[in-house]
Amino acid sequence: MGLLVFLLIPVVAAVLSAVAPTRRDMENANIAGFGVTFVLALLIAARVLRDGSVSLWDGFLYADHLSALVCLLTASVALVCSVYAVGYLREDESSGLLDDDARTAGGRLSPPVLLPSDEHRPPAAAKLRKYYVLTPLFVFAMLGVALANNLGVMWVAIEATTLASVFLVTFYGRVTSLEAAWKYAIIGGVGLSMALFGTVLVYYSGHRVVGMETLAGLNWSVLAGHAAQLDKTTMRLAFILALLGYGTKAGLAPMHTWKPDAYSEAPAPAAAILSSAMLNCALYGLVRFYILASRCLGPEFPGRLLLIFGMLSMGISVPFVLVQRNFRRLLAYHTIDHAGIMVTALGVGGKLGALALMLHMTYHTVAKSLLFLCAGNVSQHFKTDLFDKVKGGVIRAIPVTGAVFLMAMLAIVGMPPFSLFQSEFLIVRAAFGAGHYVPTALFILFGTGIFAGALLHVGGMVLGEGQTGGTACPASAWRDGSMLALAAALVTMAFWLPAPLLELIRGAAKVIAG
Amino acid sequence: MRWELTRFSPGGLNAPRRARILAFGLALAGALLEIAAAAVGVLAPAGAVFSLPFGVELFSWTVRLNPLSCYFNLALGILAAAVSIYSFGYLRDMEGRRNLGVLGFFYNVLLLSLTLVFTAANVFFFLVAWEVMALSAYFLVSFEHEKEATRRAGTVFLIMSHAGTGLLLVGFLILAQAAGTLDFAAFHHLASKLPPSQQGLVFILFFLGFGVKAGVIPLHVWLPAAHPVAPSNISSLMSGIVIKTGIYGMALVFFDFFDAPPVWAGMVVLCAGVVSALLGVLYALMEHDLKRLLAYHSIENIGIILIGFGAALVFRGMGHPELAALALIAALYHTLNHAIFKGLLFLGAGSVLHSTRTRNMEEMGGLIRRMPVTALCFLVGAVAISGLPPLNGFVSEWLTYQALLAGFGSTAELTRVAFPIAGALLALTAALAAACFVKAFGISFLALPRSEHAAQAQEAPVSMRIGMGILAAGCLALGLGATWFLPVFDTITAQTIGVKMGASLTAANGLVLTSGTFRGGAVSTVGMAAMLVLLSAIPGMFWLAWGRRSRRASGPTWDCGLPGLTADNEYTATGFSKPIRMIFSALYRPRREIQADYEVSLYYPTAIRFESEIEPAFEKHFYDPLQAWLFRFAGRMRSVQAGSIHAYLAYIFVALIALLLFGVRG
Amino acid sequence: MDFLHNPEFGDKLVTLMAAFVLVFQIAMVGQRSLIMNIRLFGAQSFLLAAIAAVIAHYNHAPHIYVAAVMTVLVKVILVPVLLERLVDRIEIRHEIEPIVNVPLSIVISGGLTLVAYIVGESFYHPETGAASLGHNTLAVAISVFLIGFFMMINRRKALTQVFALLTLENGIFLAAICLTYGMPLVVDLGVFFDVLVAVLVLGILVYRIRETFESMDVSKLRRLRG
Amino acid sequence: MTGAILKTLAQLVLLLMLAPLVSGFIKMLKARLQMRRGPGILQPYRDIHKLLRKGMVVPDSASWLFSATPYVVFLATLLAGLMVPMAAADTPVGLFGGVLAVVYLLGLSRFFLALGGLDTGSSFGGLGSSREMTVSALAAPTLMLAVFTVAIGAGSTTLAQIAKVAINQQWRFLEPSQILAFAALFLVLIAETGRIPVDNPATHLELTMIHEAMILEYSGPYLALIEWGASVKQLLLMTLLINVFWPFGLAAGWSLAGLAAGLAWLLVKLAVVSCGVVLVETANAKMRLFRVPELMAVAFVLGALALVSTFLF
Repeated sequence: MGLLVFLLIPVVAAVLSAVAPTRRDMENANIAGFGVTFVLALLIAARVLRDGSVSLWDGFLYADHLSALVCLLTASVALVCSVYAVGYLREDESSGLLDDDARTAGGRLSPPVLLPSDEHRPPAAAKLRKYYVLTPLFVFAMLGVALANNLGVMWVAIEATTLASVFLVTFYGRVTSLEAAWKYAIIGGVGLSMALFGTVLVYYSGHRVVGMETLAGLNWSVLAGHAAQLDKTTMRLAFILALLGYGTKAGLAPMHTWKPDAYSEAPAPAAAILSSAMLNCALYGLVRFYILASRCLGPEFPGRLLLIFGMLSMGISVPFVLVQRNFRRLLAYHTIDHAGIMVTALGVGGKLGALALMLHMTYHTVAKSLLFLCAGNVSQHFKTDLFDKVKGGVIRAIPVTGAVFLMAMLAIVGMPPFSLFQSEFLIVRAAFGAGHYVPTALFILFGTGIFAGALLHVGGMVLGEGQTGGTACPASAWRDGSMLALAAALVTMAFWLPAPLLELIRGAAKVIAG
Repeated sequence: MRWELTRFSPGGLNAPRRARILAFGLALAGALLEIAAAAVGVLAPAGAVFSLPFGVELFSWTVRLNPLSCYFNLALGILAAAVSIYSFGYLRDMEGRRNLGVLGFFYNVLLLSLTLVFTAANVFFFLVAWEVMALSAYFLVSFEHEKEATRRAGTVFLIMSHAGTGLLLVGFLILAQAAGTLDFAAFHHLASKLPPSQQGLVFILFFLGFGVKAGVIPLHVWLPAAHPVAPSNISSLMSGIVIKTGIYGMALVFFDFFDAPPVWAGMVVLCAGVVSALLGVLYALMEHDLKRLLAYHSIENIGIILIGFGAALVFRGMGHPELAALALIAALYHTLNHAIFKGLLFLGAGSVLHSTRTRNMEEMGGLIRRMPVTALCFLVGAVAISGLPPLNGFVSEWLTYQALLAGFGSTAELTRVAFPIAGALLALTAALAAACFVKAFGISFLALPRSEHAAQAQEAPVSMRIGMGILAAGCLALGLGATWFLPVFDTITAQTIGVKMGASLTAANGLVLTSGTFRGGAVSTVGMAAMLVLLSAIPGMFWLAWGRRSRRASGPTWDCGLPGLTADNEYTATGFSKPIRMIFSALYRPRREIQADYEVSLYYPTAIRFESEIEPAFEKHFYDPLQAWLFRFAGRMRSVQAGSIHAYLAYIFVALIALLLFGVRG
Repeated sequence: MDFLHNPEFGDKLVTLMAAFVLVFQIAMVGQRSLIMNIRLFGAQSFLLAAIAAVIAHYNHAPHIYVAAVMTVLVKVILVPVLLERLVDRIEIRHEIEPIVNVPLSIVISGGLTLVAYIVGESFYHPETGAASLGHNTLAVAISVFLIGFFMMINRRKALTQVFALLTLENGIFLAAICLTYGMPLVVDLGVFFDVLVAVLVLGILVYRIRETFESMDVSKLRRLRG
Repeated sequence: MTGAILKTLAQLVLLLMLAPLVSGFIKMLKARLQMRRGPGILQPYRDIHKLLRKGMVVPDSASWLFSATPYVVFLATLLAGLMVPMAAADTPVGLFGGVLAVVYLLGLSRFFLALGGLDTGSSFGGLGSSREMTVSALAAPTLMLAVFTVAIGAGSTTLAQIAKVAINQQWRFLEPSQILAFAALFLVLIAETGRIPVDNPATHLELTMIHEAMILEYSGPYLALIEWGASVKQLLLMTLLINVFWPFGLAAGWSLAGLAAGLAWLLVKLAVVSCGVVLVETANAKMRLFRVPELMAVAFVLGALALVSTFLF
C-alpha cells in the first residue's frame, strides 16, 4: 500500500496546485508534496533494504533495490528543485520575464478546442500554475517508471514523462522554447515508439514461456526469472529497439539532439530534474532490458552495443563542449557525456561495472542538478545564458554561486576529491579489467576533452574581473539554500557515503549483475 | 601521521589578519612536524602504513611511509617552513584587498595534498592526492584571476596536468591489472615482469604523464606561463616542490615498480633530460621577466635531474646497481637542492616584486643597496643554481658528472658515447645557466636603478628575510655538509635498487666526497671553503704590505666623455643575452622591430622603439596548431547540431537501420 | 462456412490485409494531399482494426476485440477528425511538400521494405513451427514502422510529422496483434491513452508553432544550434 | 700535516711567481715575432707591484660586490691552481677536488668577474660580461669533452691520478685521439685565456674587448689582483694541458731531485706551449664575436672525435 500512496502523493500535489488560489499555496503544495514523497522514498528504501523487495497488486508495482534507489534520487531532486523553484520563479515573476508570451507577439488566433483556456488569467499566474501542476505530474510519471513491474506500463510511464515535461520546456513561451519543445516531443515520440516495438518483441519472445494474455507476461520480475528460455533472435531485436528507444530518452548519441535544446529552454529547476532524475529513469528502463538481454543472450551482445553507444555519446559531446557558447547547453552536453559514461559502465558489466554505474548515477544526480541550479542563478543574475555576455567575473558578482558552480563543474568532470572521480575510476578499472582496452583509452581521452572544455568555459566565466554595473538580482534564501544543500551533499559524498545508501547502491548493482 | 592533522586550515575567515596568521602559522607548524617526521622516516625506515579514518569504504585511503616518500616530504617540509614564514610578511599588504582566507585554504590544501602524493599507498589515493594537488595549485595560480594571462596560465596548467593524469591512469591500470590490486606494495618490481611491449608502453605512459607535471620539454609549455603569475610564495612552492611530484612519480615507477627497465628507456630519459636542460636554459636566457626566467630554469633543472635518472636507468638495465645508485643519488640530491635554491630564488624575486611592483628586469637595477639582504640571498641562490662551488648545486652536478663518467667506462655498447655527450651538454647548460644568472642578478640588483620604483625600493619585512635566510642557509649547509647528508640515501637506494652507497661515497672522516670505489674522483666543498678562507691570507698580506697606504677614492664611472652616466647607458637584459640570441638564432628565430622617429635626419632620431621577441617553437609549431585544429574540428562538428529536426530524425533512422541489420547478422 | 473456423484461412486473410496496410503506407508516401493523407491513415487504421478482429475471431481471444474497438474509436474516428479540424482551423495549405521528391521516396520505401524483410527473415523458424503468423506480418510491421519513420524525416510540416508518427505507431500495433495477439489489456489501454494525449500535446504545439512562426514548416525551426 | 702545508705553500709560491713570468714571456715573444722590442719579460711583475701600491677609484654606482669580486677571482683561481699538478704528479689539495672542481672554480671566478663588470653601470662592463659569459659557455662543452676523454682514460677525475696514469704511458700522446683532444683543449685554452683570435688581451679598442671591458673600471690593488688572477688562470690551464698530455719529467713522488727535474721540464713545456700560443696569436687576426661559435664548434668536433677515436678504434 505504501507504494501506491507514494505514487499518488505527487498527483495529489498536482491537483492541489491546480486548484490553489494563490501562488503561495501552489508553492506550499509542491514543497509539502515532495517533502512527503521524499520521506516515503526513504521509507521504501528502508523496507527494500530490510525485505529485499516490495510489491503490490500481485507484482504490478514492484520495488527492488534498483527501483528504490531511482525513486530516492528522483524524490530528492524533486524536493530540492521545488524549494529552488520558489525563489527562482518569484524572481522570474518580479523581473517580468513571465509576462510576455510568444503568442501575443504572433497573430491573434482563437485557440482550438483542444487548448486549455487560460486566456482570462494574467499570463504570469497561468505560467506559474502550469509549472506547479506539471512538475508533480512529471515526478509522478518518473516514480511510475521506477515502480512499474510491467514493461508495458513502464513504457506508458516513460511516455508520460515526455508528455508532462513538454510544457515545462515551453514554459517561457519564447520562440526558441517552442522549437525545443517540438524537437523534444517529436524525437522523444519516435524514440519511444521504438521502445514500444521492443517491448512488444519482448512480450513475443516471452509469451511462449510465461503464457499469454496475462498481465504477468510482461512483468519484468517474471521475465527475468525465465530470461534464459526467451527466444534469442527476438530478444536481440527487442534489445536493439529498446536501446534505441530508451537511449533516445536518455540522450545517447546519435539520439541526443533534443537534449541541449530542451535543457536550455526549460526553467532551471525543471532542467535540473530533466537532466538528472529523468536521465536516471530512462537509464533505468534501459537497465531493465539489459538485464533481460544479458541473461538471455549473455552479456557480450548487449555489452558491445552499449559500449558503442557509450563511446559515441562521450565522443560527440567533446567538440560541443569545447566550442560551446551557452552554458546551459554546455551542461546538456555534459549530461550526454554522462549518459554515455553510465551506458559504458553498463556495457562493461560485471559486478564492478554495475556498482560503478549505480554509484555514478547517484553522484551524477547530485552534481548535475546542482549545476543546473547554479546555472539558473547565473542566468537570472546576468539575464543571459551566453558566456560572451556574462564576460567572466561571476565570482565577483555572486561569489557563492560562482564558487559552487566552479566546484560542481570540477566535480562533474571527474576531478578528485569529488565523488564522480571515484565512480569513473571504478568504471575505467572495470572496463580495463574486462579487456576493453580501446574503450578505456577513449574514455580517458574524451574525459580529458570534456575537462578542457568545461574548465575553459566555466573557469573563464566564474573567474575574472567581470563587468561592472548592471542590476543585481536579489539574493534569495530559497535558491541559495537549496543550492548550498546540494553542494554540501556533493562535498560530503566525496568523503563519506551513509552506510544504508551504499547498501542500497550495492543492492541495485546486485540486481544488475546478479 | 601527526602532521596530516595540522594541515586542516581555516579557509574563508572574515578577519584577514587572523586568517593570514592562522593559516600560515598552521602551515608552518605542519611543516616543522613534517620535517621531524620525515627525518625520522628517512633515517630509520619503519615501513609504516596508515589508513585514514575517512573516505568511501569502497576505496582505501591509505598512506605509507618509506624512505623515498620521507625524503620528498623532507624537501617539502623545509621549503614549506621557509615559505610559510615568508608568507606572513609577503601577504601583509594584500590584507583587505584580497581574500587571504581563500589563499590560506588552498595553500594548506596544496601542502596536504603534496604530503599525500608523496605518501599515498595505492593507485586510487595517489590519483586523488595528485589531482587535488593540481586543483589547489590551479586555484593558487589563478589567485589574481582578474588578469587574462593569469586565467589562461591556470587553465593551460590544469588541462595539461589533467591530460597527464589520464596517461598515468592508463599506466596504473595496466599495472593494477597485472597485480590484481591497487596497492603500491604489490607493484614492487612488477612492471619488469610484464611482456616487453607492455613494459615499453607502461614506461612511456608514466614518463609522459609525470613529465607533464615535471615540465619536461616538450610538455613544459604550461610551466613558464603558470609559475610567474602566481603569488611569489606560491611560485616558490610550485617550482620548488610541485614539479618535483613528477620526479617523485618517476622515481617511484622507474626504480620501485620497475626492476630493470629496458635500456632504451633509460636512453629516452637521458635524452629528454639533456634536451630539457639545454632548451630550458636557452629559453631562460631570453627572458627579462624575472619570474619567467626562473620558471625556465626549473625546466633546466628538471632536465639535470632526468639526466641522473636516465643514467641510473641505463645502469640498472645493464646490471650495474652501484652505478645506478650513484646516478640516482645525484638526481635525488639535485631534486632537494633545486627545491631549496629555486624556492629561495622565487622568494627573492617575490621580495623584489613586492617592493618594485614589477617583474621586468629592465625596470629594476641597483637593488643591492636598497635591499641588501634580499640581494645577498638571491646571490647565494644564483651561485647555487649555477652549480658553482662550494654550494649545493655544485655537489649534485658533480655527482651527476661522476655518474656519467662512470657510465662510459662501465658499459660496452655504442650507446655509451651518449654519456660524455650528455656530460658535455650538461657543461654547456651549466655555463649558460651561469651566464643567465649573471644577467638576472647583475641587471636586477647591480648598478643604477632603471626605474622610479627600483629607486624607491624598500627592503623586505623581517619575516620575508627570515624565510629567504633559511633557504640560503640551506644552500650553504647542503653544499658544505653534503658528506654528512649523503648517508641519508642509503635507505632510499636500499629500498629501490637494493644497494647501499653511503659509506663508499665519503672519505677522510666524512670530509671528502668521492664517486664511490670504482672510478675515482673526489671533491670536498668543506675543504674548498676552508682553503678559500686560508688563501685570503695572501691578499691580506698584500693589503698589509701596500694597500693600507693606498688611497681609495670614489668617482664616476667612465662615461666616454658624455655628460653623466645614467641608467639609460646601462647594459640591458635584452642586450646582455644578445650574443646568445644571435648564436642560437636557428632555435629562437628572433623577430625584431625597430621604429625610429626623427625630425631632421635619420641619424638624429628623437625616439627609438625597439621590440624583439623570440619564437616560442613548441607553442608555435605544435601546441598552437593542435589547438587550432581541435577547435576547427569542433567547430565543424557543430554542424551536426545545426537545428534541423529532419537531420536529427535521420541520425536516429540511420542508427536504427544499421542496428537492425547488425542485430540480424551478428 | 468452414473457413470461418479454419485458422489457416485466418492467417492468410491477415497476411493479405497486412499487405494492404503496407500498400496504404506506401500510398501515403506518394500522396501529396494532406487531407487525403489523413484519410488514408484512417483507412489503414481501419484495416488494422479488422486484422485485430480477425485474429480475435480465429484465436478466440476476446480481449483483442477491445483493442479493435479502441482502434476504430481512436485512430479511425477521433484522431482523423481532430487532425482534419486542426487543418481547417489553422488554414494551412493542403499540399504536402516532401523533402525528397515522390518517385525517389517511393523507391526508398521499397528499399526499407527490403530491409524489413531481411530483418523479418531471421524470425522464420519453420522447424519449430512456432509463431503462426510468422515473419511475414512482422516484416510488414517493420516496413510500416520504417516507412513511417522515413515519412517523418521527409515531411516539412509539423502536422504531417505528427501523423507520420501515428502511422509508425500503426506498425507497432500490427506487430503487437499479429505476433502476440495483442498486449495485456492494461497495457493496450495505457498505450491508447498515451497516443491520445500525445496527439493532444502535439496538436497544441502544432497550433502554437503555427501562431508563432506563421508557418508550419518545421525545417524553419533552426534557431537552436551547436 | 706539515708536509701538506709545505707542499701547498710551495705550489702557491710557484703559481704566483711563475704566472706573471709566463705572461711576460708570451708578451716578449710576441713582440719579437712582430719585430718589436716590446717590454721586458719581467714587466708583469713590475705592473703588479706598481698597481698594488697605487690608489684606486671605485665607481659611485658600484656596490660591495664590485669590491668583493677581485678577491673572489683571485682566491678561486689560486685554489684551482692548487689542484693542478705542476712539478709533481701529486697535488697538495687534490683530495679537495679534481678536474671538475678546477673547471667550476674557474667558473666561480668568472661569475663574479662578470657581475663586477655589470656592477659599474657602464655599458662596457655589461658588454664585456655578456661576451665573456657567452664565450665561456661555448667553450664549456668542449672543455668537458676533453676532460671526459682524459678522465675516462685515467679512470678518475682526480688530476693527480690522471697525471700518474699519463706518466705510465709516456708515448700515448702520439695516439690520434690524444692529439685530437689536445687540439681541442688548446682551442679552449685560447678562448678561456682571452687570446687572439677570440679576444685581444692588448686591445683598448672598446668594441672589441671582452676581458678588458669587464675590468675597465678596476684600478690599483683590485686590478692587480684581477690581472694576477688572470695570469694564474692562464698558467694553470697551460699546466693542465701539458701535464695531462705530456707528462714527461713529472715527479711521481716528492723527492727534491724529482721536483727539480719536474720544474725544469715544466718550464720547458710551458715555453713550448707559449710559443704555440704566440704563433697562433701572431698568425691570426681577431675574429668577429659571431665567428667565435664556429671556432668553438670546430673544437667541439675535435673533442668528440677524440672521444670516439679513443674508445672505438
